[in-house]
Order: sequence, then C-alpha cells, then structure tokens
Amino acid sequence: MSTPTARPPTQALDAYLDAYGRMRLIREFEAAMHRLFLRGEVHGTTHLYAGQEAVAVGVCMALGAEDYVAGTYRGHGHALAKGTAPEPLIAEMLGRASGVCGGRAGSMNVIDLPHGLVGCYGIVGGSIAAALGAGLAAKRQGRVSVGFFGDGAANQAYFHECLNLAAVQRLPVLFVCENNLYAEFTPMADATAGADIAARAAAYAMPAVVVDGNDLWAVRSAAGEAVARARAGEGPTLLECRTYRHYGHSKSDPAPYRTQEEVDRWLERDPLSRARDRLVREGLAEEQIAAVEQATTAELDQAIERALAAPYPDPETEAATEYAP
Amino acid sequence: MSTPTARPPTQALDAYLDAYGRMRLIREFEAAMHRLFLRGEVHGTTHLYAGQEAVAVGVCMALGAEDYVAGTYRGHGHALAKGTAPEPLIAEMLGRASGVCGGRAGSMNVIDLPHGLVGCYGIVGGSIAAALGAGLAAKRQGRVSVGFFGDGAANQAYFHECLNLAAVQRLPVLFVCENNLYAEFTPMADATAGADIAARAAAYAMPAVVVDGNDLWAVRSAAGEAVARARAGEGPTLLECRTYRHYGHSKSDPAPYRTQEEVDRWLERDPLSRARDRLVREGLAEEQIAAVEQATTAELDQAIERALAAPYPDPETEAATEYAP
Amino acid sequence: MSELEFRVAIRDALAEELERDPAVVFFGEDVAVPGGVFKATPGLRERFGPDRVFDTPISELALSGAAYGAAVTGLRPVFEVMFGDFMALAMDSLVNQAAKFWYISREQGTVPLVVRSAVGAGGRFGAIHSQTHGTWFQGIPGLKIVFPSSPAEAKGLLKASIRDDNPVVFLEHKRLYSVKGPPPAPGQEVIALGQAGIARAGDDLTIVSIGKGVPDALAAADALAGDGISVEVVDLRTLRPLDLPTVLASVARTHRVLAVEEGPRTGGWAAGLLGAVAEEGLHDLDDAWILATAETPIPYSPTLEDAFLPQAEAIVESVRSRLAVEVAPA
Amino acid sequence: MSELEFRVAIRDALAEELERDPAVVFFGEDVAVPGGVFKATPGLRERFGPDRVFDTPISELALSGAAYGAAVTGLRPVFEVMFGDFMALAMDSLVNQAAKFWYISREQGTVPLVVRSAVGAGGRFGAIHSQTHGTWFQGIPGLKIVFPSSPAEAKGLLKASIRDDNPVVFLEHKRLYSVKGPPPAPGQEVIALGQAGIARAGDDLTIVSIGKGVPDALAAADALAGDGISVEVVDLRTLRPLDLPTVLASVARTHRVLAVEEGPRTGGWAAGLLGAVAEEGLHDLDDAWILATAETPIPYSPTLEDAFLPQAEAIVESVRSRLAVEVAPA
Ligand SMILES: Cc1ncc(C[n+]2csc(CCOP(=O)(O)OP(=O)(O)O)c2C)c(N)n1
Ligand SMILES: Cc1ncc(C[n+]2csc(CCOP(=O)(O)OP(=O)(O)O)c2C)c(N)n1
Ligand SMILES: [Mg+2]
Ligand SMILES: [Mg+2]
Repeated sequence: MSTPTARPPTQALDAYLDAYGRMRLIREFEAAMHRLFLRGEVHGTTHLYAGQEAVAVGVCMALGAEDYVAGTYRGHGHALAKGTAPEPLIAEMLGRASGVCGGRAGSMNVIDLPHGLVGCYGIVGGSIAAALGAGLAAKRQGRVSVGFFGDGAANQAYFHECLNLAAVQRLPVLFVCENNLYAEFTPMADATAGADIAARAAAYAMPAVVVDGNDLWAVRSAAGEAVARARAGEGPTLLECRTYRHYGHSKSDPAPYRTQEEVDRWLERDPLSRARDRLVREGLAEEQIAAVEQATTAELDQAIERALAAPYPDPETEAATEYAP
Repeated sequence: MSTPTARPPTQALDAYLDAYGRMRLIREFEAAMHRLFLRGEVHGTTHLYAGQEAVAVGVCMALGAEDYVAGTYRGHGHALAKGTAPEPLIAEMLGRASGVCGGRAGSMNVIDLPHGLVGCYGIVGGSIAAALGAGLAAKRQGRVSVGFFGDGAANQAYFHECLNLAAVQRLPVLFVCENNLYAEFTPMADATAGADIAARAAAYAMPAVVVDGNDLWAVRSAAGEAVARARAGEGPTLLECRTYRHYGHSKSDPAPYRTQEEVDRWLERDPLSRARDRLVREGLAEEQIAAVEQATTAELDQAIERALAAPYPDPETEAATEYAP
Repeated sequence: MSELEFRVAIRDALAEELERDPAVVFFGEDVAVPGGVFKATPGLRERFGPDRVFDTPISELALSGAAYGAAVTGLRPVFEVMFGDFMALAMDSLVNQAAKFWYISREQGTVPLVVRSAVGAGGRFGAIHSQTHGTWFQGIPGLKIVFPSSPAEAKGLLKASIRDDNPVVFLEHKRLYSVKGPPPAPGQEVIALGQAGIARAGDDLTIVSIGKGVPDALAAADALAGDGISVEVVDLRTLRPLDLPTVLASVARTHRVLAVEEGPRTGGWAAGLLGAVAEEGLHDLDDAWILATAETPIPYSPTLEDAFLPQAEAIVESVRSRLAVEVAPA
Repeated sequence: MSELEFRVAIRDALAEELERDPAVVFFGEDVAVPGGVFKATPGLRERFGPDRVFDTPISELALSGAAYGAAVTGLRPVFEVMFGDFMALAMDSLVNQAAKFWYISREQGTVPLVVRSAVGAGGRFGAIHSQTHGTWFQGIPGLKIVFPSSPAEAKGLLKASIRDDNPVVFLEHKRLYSVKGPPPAPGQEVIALGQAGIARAGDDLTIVSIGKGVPDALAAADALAGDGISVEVVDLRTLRPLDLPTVLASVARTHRVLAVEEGPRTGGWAAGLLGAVAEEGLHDLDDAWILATAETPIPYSPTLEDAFLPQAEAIVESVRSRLAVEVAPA
C-alpha cells in the first residue's frame, strides 16, 4: 500500500480548471439543496457531499464518458462529476416531473444511465455490488467501472463478497472508499476493527492506495493508475480517500459528535480552496478562474430557477408500469 | 501470523489418549454413516468428517463442557468432539425418534445444547454467526465460543461481518477455519482471492494462526493459546487448520477433481495414524491404545445397533408446536 | 393523564424490560450513543451501560446472527435494523437459524430475540427506505410479526415481544413515531401476542388493518358514520400468528370485509387474510375486497407518494364506491 | 418422439439462449466445471467458454449484485443460487436494486436477469435445504416468479425468463429434476410469462397449484375421477404476475376451488389467491379451501416429511372430506 503525493498534472491544466469548476458546481449545488430543504422544497432527507468534491471529480477525471459509476445516497457529487446536468438533478430532488428520474427516485436513488451513472444506492454497500456487476459488462466492453462508498460500508457484507469476486475475476473495477471518518454518528474507528480500510484489500491480494481525498491532483493521479491497471486487464484496485463532510450526516444532523477543532482542521484543508490555490500556483490567471466560477454560478442559478418552475408529476397521467415490456 | 510447531503436551498424556479415542470414534462413525447411507438408512445427503478429526478434537480438548461450539453440515465430528453421545447422533441420521433432535434435524442441522453444541449449520457461514452470538453470551458467562467453518465459508458475508464485529466487541470467540482445500468441487485458490485465509484476519487486526490440522498436538496447543486469550478478555482469534477430507464432499461425490497423488500425499499425513504413532513415541503401551480402540469400536457397534432398533417418529403422536410457550 | 408519544412508548418498553431482566441487551446502528435516527432510544446506554446497550458496525447480517446466537445461549437480545428495507440483508439468520431452532432442536431451547425496524411510506424517503417487510416474513413458521398501531400498543406489544420466547419481527411505522395517545390502560401494560383488537365496533362492514392502517381506518370510519355506514375496525396487531377467529367473528356479524394494506395487493397479507376468511367463513360473506397499493415500487415525489398510499380518504372512497356498486341494480 | 428429462430441459434452455444471444452469461457455485449439484448444467462451460459460464465463490449476495449490475449495463445474466433456502442471503440486491430499477429510473433501462434455484421438500434434505422461497418474494413489485411443473414447461419458461427484460426468480423443484416428459409442443418452445395453463379440464372443482403441486394435483384428479368428481387443474406457472383471470374463469364454471401449496398456509400464495378470487368472484363461489403444510419448519425424518407434504393422496383425501362435509345435512 503506497501513499503517492500529488504529482505534476497528467492532463493539461485546463482539464483541472474544468474539474475545479465541477467541484465548485457541486459545492454550490449542495448549498442550494440545503437551502431548498429548509424551504421545504426538498423532501424526506438529503445527504450532502460538500467537502468531498475532490474525490468524485478527481476519479471521474480519469474516466471516459462510457465508463460506469455507482454512487451512494450521498450521491449528488457522484452524479454531477460523471456528467449529470444540474437541472434534471435538482428537479429530481424537488420531486418534479422533469427530474432525471421523473421524481420517482429522489435524493438517495438517482439513476442516470445515459451518463454512465448506474445508480446511487440507499443501501450502504449497494454501490459496491453495482460496480462489481457493471465490471462484468465493462470487462467485455473495454470499459471500467467505479463504485464509491463510505468508511461504514467497509463493514458491510457487500464489501467482502464483492471485492473477493472482483479480484477472482480480475474485473476492471475501482472500489473508491470515501473515508470521511464517520458512519452517520459513529466514528470510523469504533466500528471498523483495525481502523485501516485500505489494509483490508490485502485480504484479497488486491492493490490499495491511501489518498488525500481533499487533493484533486492526488485523487486524479491515483485513480489514473488504477484505471490504467483495470484497462490493462490487471484487475481491481481499492482507493481509500481520506476526506471529510462539511455538513452533518443528513439534513437533520447538527453533528455534535465532531469537535470544533476537528472541523476547523479539516476546513483548513478544504479541497475547493486548495484546488483553487494550486491552479493559481500553476500559473492560471485570476480572471480565468473567476470566469469559470461565474459561469458555474450562473448555470446553477438558472438550473434551480427552471427546476422550481417545473410541474410535479401528475398521478392521473403518470403511466407507470410494473414491468418492462 | 505465527506457525507454531507441535510442542510438548500441556495436558497429561492420558488426555491425548482419550482424544485419540474420540478421533477414532469419529473415523469409525463416519465409516458407519457411509455404509448406512448406501444401505438407505441415512437419507438425503451426508457430509463426512473423516480426515479432519484432529481439528474438532484438538480444539475441543482446549474447551470446558460449558463452552459453546457451532459446527457445520459436516458436523458429526464437531458434535462427537464436543460430547454428543454416538447413539442419539446416529439415531438422528437415521431419522429415528431417539435422535438427538428427534429426527427433525437430520445430518446437516444437529443441535445438542446440553453439550454446548449450539448447532450445526446447513448454511455455509452460519456457524460463524452462531459463534459470534454465543460469544456475546459467553463473554458475560466467563465462557468461550468456537465456530468451525470451511475454506469456502471465508468468502461468505458472515465471515467478514462477524469477524469484524467480534473484534470490535473483543468477544471470546475462536474462529476455526478447516481449510481442506476444496469447497464442494471448487479448489480453494480458485474462489479465494489471495488464497490465504489466515491473512484475512489482519483486515480486522485479529491474531491468526496457521496450524497443521492433521496434528492433534499442534491444534490443541494453538487452540489452547487462543482460548487463554479469549478468557483473558483479549478477544477473538482466527485459526486456519490445514487439513483434508478423506471422502468426497457429500455422499454423491466421487471427487474426480482431486488427483490420486494429492489424495495419497494427504493419506500419508492421516491425523489418526499420526496421533497413534505419537502416543507410542510418547511411551504409551500398545495394549493401552488397543484397549481404547476396542472400547471405542464396541461403544459404536452397540450405539448403531440400538439406533437401528429405535422407532421412527410417528406423525400422529408427534406433538410439534410452531412456537415455544 | 399525560399523553404518551409513540417513540417514547418504545423507549419506555425497552427501559422497563432492560430494568426487569438482566438478560435483555439492546444493540444496533447508532442506537446507543446517538439514541437512534428516529430518536427512539436516547438515554438507554447511559442508564444500562455499554455492555447492555451498544452501537454496532453497519452489518445487518451479523447483527441478526449475533442476536440468534446470543438468544440460544441465555441472552434476550433486542436489536434494531434501522429501516425495514434493510431486513433483506438480515434475513438469512432470522429465517434459516432463529425461526428453525425451536422446532428442529425438538424444543431443546428457545430463541428470545426481537428485531425492531422503522417501516412504511409517506415520509418522502423513496423506494428503498419506505417498504414494510412484514410480508417478506409472513410465510416463515417460527417467527412472530408484530405491528403496533398506537403508543399504548407500541409499549404493550414491545414488552410482550421482549418477554416472548420466540423470534419476533417488530415493525414501527415512521408516521407513528410522533403520534401521541393515551398510555396503556391498567392491565394493558403487556399485550398478548397473537390477539387482534376491536379498535371500533360497528355493524355494516369490517375493516381489517394493522399499524398505521388502523388510525387511517378509524378516521375513515368516522367519515363513513356520516354516511350512515357503521364500520367495525379490527386491529390485527400481529401478521403471524394471525388472529383469524377475531376477524371471522366480526365478519359473521357485518358480512362485509375490507382489508387495508400499505403494500402491494399481490403477495400481501390482506389477500391472504381474505383467503382465510373465504375458506372458513364463505357463507357469512356478502362482500370482501382489498385496498392496497399499486404494483410498483414506492415513489419519492410527494404527488406520486400521496396518491400511492391507502390513506383515510382513499378508504372512504373505496367503501363508498364498493357499497354503491353493491346496491346498484344488476 | 423421445422424452425430455427435466434437468436436461433446463440445460437445453440455457444452451439455446447462450447460443442465441452473446449477452447471456451463466454463473454460480459449482455450475460450470462440475456442472451443478443437480447435474443440470454440465457441458455449458466447455461449449461457451469460461468467460460466459463460470464458477464463483460462495457469495450469494455478491452473485445477486453482480447479476443486477451486469444486467443494467448490457448483459443478460443467469445465475444459480443452489438451494432456494439460500436466497435469503441474495435478497437485498434483488429486492432493493433489481426490482426497483425499471420503475425508479423512469424506464431508463431494464434488468434482464434470472436467478435459478432448486426448491421444495421430499428429498430428506431437512429444514434448511427444502424450502420454497417463492412467497418471500411474491410481494415485491418488479420481480417475476416462475415455477415450472414439467420438463416442457421448464424449457419453455426458462427460455422466456432469459428473454424477459425483468428480473426473474426461477424455481426448480428437486423432485422434478429426474422427471421425464414430452418435449415442448410446436409453438410452445417459449412460454409467455404470466399465463396460467389448464393442465386438465373438469367441471366440479378447480384445483390450483404450481410446480410439483401440478403433477400431484393431476394424480389426485385421476383418483377423484373414479369417485365421479370431475376436477379441473390450473397450473399457475408464475406466482408474480398472477394470472387471476384464468383462475376466475375456471372457478366461474366449477364454483369450487382448492389451492394446493407446498408451504405454510399463513403467508402463502394459496391464501392470497383465494383472497383475490373472493374479491373478484365471490358470488361464483360455493366453496374455497387450501391444502398447505403445517406451520412448522420442514422435518428431516422420512415419516415426518411424508406426512408433512400435500401429496396426491393428501389432495384426494382433502377433496373427499371437504365435499362430503359440504353435502352433509346441517
Ligand atoms: C444497509 C444499510 N444499513 C444502514 C443504513 C443507514 N445508513 C445510511 S448512511 C449510514 C452511514 C454510512 O456511513 P459511510 O459508509 O461512512 O458513508 P457516509 O455517510 O459517511 O458518506 C447508515 C448507517 C443504510 N442506508 N443501509
Ligand atoms: C450459503 C450457502 N451456499 C451454498 C451452499 C452449498 N454448499 C454446501 S457445502 C458447500 C461447500 C463449502 O465448502 P467449505 O466451506 O470449504 O466447507 P467443506 O465442505 O469443505 O467442509 C457449498 C457451496 C450452502 N450450504 N450454503
Ligand atoms: Mg463515512
Ligand atoms: Mg473446504
């Protein structure tokens, strides 16, 4: 298990500027979800991705449009990183007919096959299984498959059975654990014997990498290597990305179990500002970056406005069928 | 992970003579089951333990009568080693009213609570869960709990979730993997990524020991250390016992997937003859050993005779209830 | 007397049984220190200590197995599977270990365990956090399935479930947690399992339901009284065992039965209940029908979910149209 | 024409569909090199190669998840869960992923997968290798549940299941594997799912069953013909969707219905079917009853297991006594 430090970008800088734009989109999207939830426009519950943007965006930078991603109930970031448009995604949260799933799925279960988002999974560990299965198809299609999951999911049945099977079959799968130190309100170390998720890959003789999940460049480079291995037929990799969620677990959680000191320490390592600083260090002009930020904000504002204007599905006219024909 | 070689007996030699007697009982019991199956007296299917006797007997030597054991569908050896009497066990296989479960359970699902046999489990991995749960009670009762399972079970959901939870709770549990190189007809290495079961304990920061499962002394000593750790509150241990089954997987399996060369190699390491040789080396007289052997055979013959004479349960008079009162 | 909130009734039942019997333990995901995502169990860990009330990893199958193994070796475990939807992960140990033990061991030992879960739709939680898993387990001999409809029942039935020597699948409807009602009546602190209740007496029609369906049926009965239709409401309380005699006795008087289920008609308990009524009481029966949900997963969008659920208004509507149809000239 | 053995019918259906569509893959525990513990699938790996037909670890949940994920990304997986009892371990992915996908994705994609299992009692396999898991899944919208009763049906229904774009739970009764029968009639090579069959026409009584229950009902019908009782046998073929119209049409003529289920009465499909019949066809109905198993796990001992099962003799006995009771003076 090696810990690579950020290395020179393997893609042109504009790819990182673009990625930074997507991270920024996710950050603002989640802030908007939070507001809309408090306004009663987003229903039930919602799990915000803010703070973990570098993971989804960094991994998806290493993927092609045709590759597969399986996300979690904390999946807005996974969807936006893979290419789902903000408007149908917001509309889904709002339960509108124009939602990416017509309002049927909601925040926890978003599916966007046209963009390779196999699904987001309300069952902890479900994304691991979906990625495994997509890997079976991907192997035949020359694609790769990615499953995002949290530290808590590493104690689930799916983790064990699916990593073993993926390794036995040498499937082109990236298992991306977003270790944000908590499963709901339970500290990772209290529920995870050994408290070392990357180390669990050794049980399956699977390579694993621990990555600074708040460093876009580090995630991109680790994901790139794993994707290369997968495409070369060398099988799956486990990436453990150390990161932190800025909000509580879900809408209703003020996160009293986290110390202010811990929160502050992680806010200092905010992936968004770190990415921005690095872009500046790498020589991008302030105006260039600001332009992307303004474009992102404008895109999101318009998406929200359109989504809010969309109608709710009408049960009378909604022609749902139990089965595919 | 350390591999202890057999060390001087920690109990008086007569304990080993007694243990050898039990191994012999199991060996002859299974031969009898095989005959009775072919005669149509044992029904459905049956999985014979012959060849693995040193594991169950060696582990149970390290236990007290009040400790708990969970066995598998290959469980005749686990039951006899823990103290189940041959007659009610045979009667159960024969489906007779005098069976340890009244003929309701059969070969795969034997339960003998009075002897601490929580159960034998037809579900691969089920014994791991039973041992975990018994460990919760055992911790409060000052007892220990043992779960026997095969190499194939190491790929099951139960293995992962239960070892993790046992480690988190520091439960007094021995997880005893009987690695006999095959899961049904599938070679262990073909289904088990990494092909190293003991190594999987590291995923849970759990100590693991690889033991020569055909060496009674080695098993007894490794189990003794694990039991001591458990009683001392130091938590669970994984023992991987390398062994081999003499028969096919189940009644219907001629085991074509094993080479004669492999079978012969393992027969040379037959745990029964090795134990006998060692007893002689340790200074026991031939007559002493022969006496035990004759007593064992006599006990078994009588048990079989009685069991065969017992009536089948009568559906008319059998007062079964769905629920405990 | 002060009102009892459903979630507090659950908490009180747990606390009283933990107090009463040292063999009782309680565990689950985020139930101890955090007190549960539905705030049903705060304070128990502080009161009874981390050996008896503890948080676990996200390992539903292991929790189920741990409860089974502990139950057959002297403990009386109660565990929580947060949402009923997740019971699919915990099923094997319940079905293939816990439910079988008493019978196949020829009564060597009992399996006193309870698994609590939040169930039901209407909370905008979507298709995978809104199911009611009772029917997944209804065909498993050896299990009991309990589903309270009020705070008093929640307390009385949970206490009985914890004292029961058989594995119990205990369902708590999300939309009942914040409901307040009278505490258990004297003598009703523990409600025997397998005994349906008459929630309201009536003469023209028997509505049978369970859990959240009971308050919905009672609200419908009020509205229908205005139409001059006298409705008897039978509260099943348990799906297994099923108290058929109480239902038959009611139908023998009213001659009409409507079963209201929050779940699909095919494979649901409602259809099974009507089948049992038809088998035993066919000649008492003038009419029998089911109000259930559409044969699709549960939708997230408020407009879709509201239309999906058999709420009070839907029950009233169903009764009015069915009875009208009935009296219409052929 | 030469007779077809049930296990060969399964093998032929798999081979023909693997041949027909390169997207079809087949995997499970000991199904490929060993050819399956019931010898249903030997030769497929040799013929179609290890990329399309392969053995797996003992990981039912992962198999189920792998099939789901593969099905939504372009493959048509068929996998085996050796014994239906083990389906409890595979349930989550089927229920919470595969069954939900078509609806909650708003028809973005389909889930063409099939899970085959050996089910049923009578083989002396005991309580945990003899269950029929159909009813565990009957209340799950989005799933289809298929249970053939003959070699011809096994072939025609399995081919249809593999071609179906929805997740299919496919049940194979252990005591049918060695049964031989006529191969599919011309035009019956693929049997549409959701369509019950009339296995025997009759006028006095409709017996509805599925799987092994159908040959048992047919044997009973022969015996009852001797008593002058003309029995119609309806073979459901699928438990979900349920072909109620065919059952109602039959009952409208015979006015009496007996549902025969190898499984407990409470929570079974038989009771649900009678409930649906009562709802739709109450006034056609002179009698309706169920022959099911006792409410206990399945016993191992031959004497107990034989008494436990609703075999042909038990069906005959049940009909004779029920009809006699019926005509007895009040
Ligand atoms: C099988 C299952 N068990 C429990 C839950 C309830 N639950 C939702 S999120 C969560 C915590 C997951 O933590 P982690 O995997 O670390 O992901 P994170 O929320 O931190 O991103 C739990 C227990 C669930 N959704 N699914
Ligand atoms: C959950 C489950 N899956 C599959 C089976 C069928 N089966 C019975 S034994 C067996 C092989 C188990 O191999 P292993 O764990 O190595 O134990 P061994 O038989 O070698 O003692 C399998 C697959 C089962 N009983 N339970
Ligand atoms: Mg986390
Ligand atoms: Mg083995």
